[in-house]
Amino acid sequence: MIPGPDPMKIRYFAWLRERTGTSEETIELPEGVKTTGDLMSWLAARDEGYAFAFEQPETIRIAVNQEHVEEDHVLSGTEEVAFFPPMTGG
Amino acid sequence: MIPGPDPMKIRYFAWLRERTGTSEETIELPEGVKTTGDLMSWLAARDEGYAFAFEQPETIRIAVNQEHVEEDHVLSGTEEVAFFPPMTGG
Amino acid sequence: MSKTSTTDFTVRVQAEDFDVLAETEILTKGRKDVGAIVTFTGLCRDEGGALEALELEHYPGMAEAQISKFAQQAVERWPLTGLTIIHRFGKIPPGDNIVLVIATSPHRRAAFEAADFLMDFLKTKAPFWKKEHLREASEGTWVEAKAADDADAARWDAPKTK
Amino acid sequence: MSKTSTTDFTVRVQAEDFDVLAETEILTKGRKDVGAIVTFTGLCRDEGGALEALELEHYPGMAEAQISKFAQQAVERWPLTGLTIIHRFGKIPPGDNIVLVIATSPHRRAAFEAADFLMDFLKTKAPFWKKEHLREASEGTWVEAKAADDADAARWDAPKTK
Repeated sequence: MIPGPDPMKIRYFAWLRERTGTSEETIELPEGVKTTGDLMSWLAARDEGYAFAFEQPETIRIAVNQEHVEEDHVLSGTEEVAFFPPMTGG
Repeated sequence: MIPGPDPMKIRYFAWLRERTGTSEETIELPEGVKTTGDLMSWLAARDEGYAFAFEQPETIRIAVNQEHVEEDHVLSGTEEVAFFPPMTGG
Repeated sequence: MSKTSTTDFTVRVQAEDFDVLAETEILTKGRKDVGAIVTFTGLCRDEGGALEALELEHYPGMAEAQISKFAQQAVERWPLTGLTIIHRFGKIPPGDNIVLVIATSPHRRAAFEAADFLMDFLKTKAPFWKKEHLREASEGTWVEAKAADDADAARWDAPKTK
Repeated sequence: MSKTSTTDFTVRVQAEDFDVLAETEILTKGRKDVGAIVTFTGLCRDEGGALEALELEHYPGMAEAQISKFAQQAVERWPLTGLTIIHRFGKIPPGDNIVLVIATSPHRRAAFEAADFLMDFLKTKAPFWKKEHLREASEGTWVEAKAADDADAARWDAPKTK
């Protein structure tokens, strides 16, 4: 038996959460999606809210398993990916 | 009547106070003493304790009327002059 | 001293307020090797009366992990005797505390630099987001990141060795 | 705002201890325009158990005047909402407070830089002298000024305009 892809949790914060209407969801990595950049393109194609959230992917920060990564980061083995705007703590 | 020189207070701090054995004294500006540097030379010639206090005049900080000055500062009109080592506050 | 381990630090991400005095005493009580204490407290400003509250969203887990990463860098980079970092989340009214950094050290420059460094990194790299709720607006507005804050954080980059 | 006057500041030179919390509250109570509080507290270290006490001598009158001069420079250079500087004199045992600087501002960099600037100038330009009394020695020793402290103070020199 060929194992299916592992489920991956996606989290959205701040205006990405508001625009997607989602704080977290679990998906199986879709065919053809290799990197965090691919995943943003795939999510943007889902519906209007997601398209709005990801309309400027270059402004979005990404964390994989709670570590900052770039959009060429390869997703295989990822348990949790998060998308959020530039941080404004402190 | 020709007025005499105004009295001037001299203050000594830290090891200058200890070496001169004096925390403050009032003198009349001696003949030939024009600058703070001249005054240090004049004081150094007084006795052994003063000689020890002023043996390295370049390390001594000077204040005139409670403002930092250099050793070429002209003393006329000075009410208070103070000699002390480099400061170590804070 | 042949101590090889670095100083412990405390990191907390919490909704509740913090007590600067109590946190300071934890770092200094009973010790006589602390020459300098620097505390930074960040508070919510009312922006000339316009602001009703700030709402602070965070990424639970990653927030603690990121702050701990910077704290570890700080205790490796400066000779600290203690370090505490507390960052609040939730709705915070003007005048209330948001963030606390306390750095203690035998030496003043180490305490200043460590606290300054941590604040720059909290501003730009810790997963927190501020939303401003104004008195005159029904919708809140997300605060935009400032290029000046990125520039501040870049001050601490070590010269590259390769 | 068309404010032309600079912020008031408090300078005290005293034998008694100070209360960091009470001094901080004086600068923040009832205000909602303070975004950042930086406090620096300088304490007497015991130098690995060797030190019995520090004795701090000062030049009364000039000490207050010099500190006030630097405080005035700080409120002109940075947008502060409050500034308090307290420096103790007399015999101070290990673990006790020596000096306090509190700078408050809408902005964190202003508060950090003002406090840092003031400490550098207190170290090198305010007329205070420290004598160390060691447990094992009958005579005290005057602490020597450090070149590193002069270098720290020189960081704040404005580029010359002529």
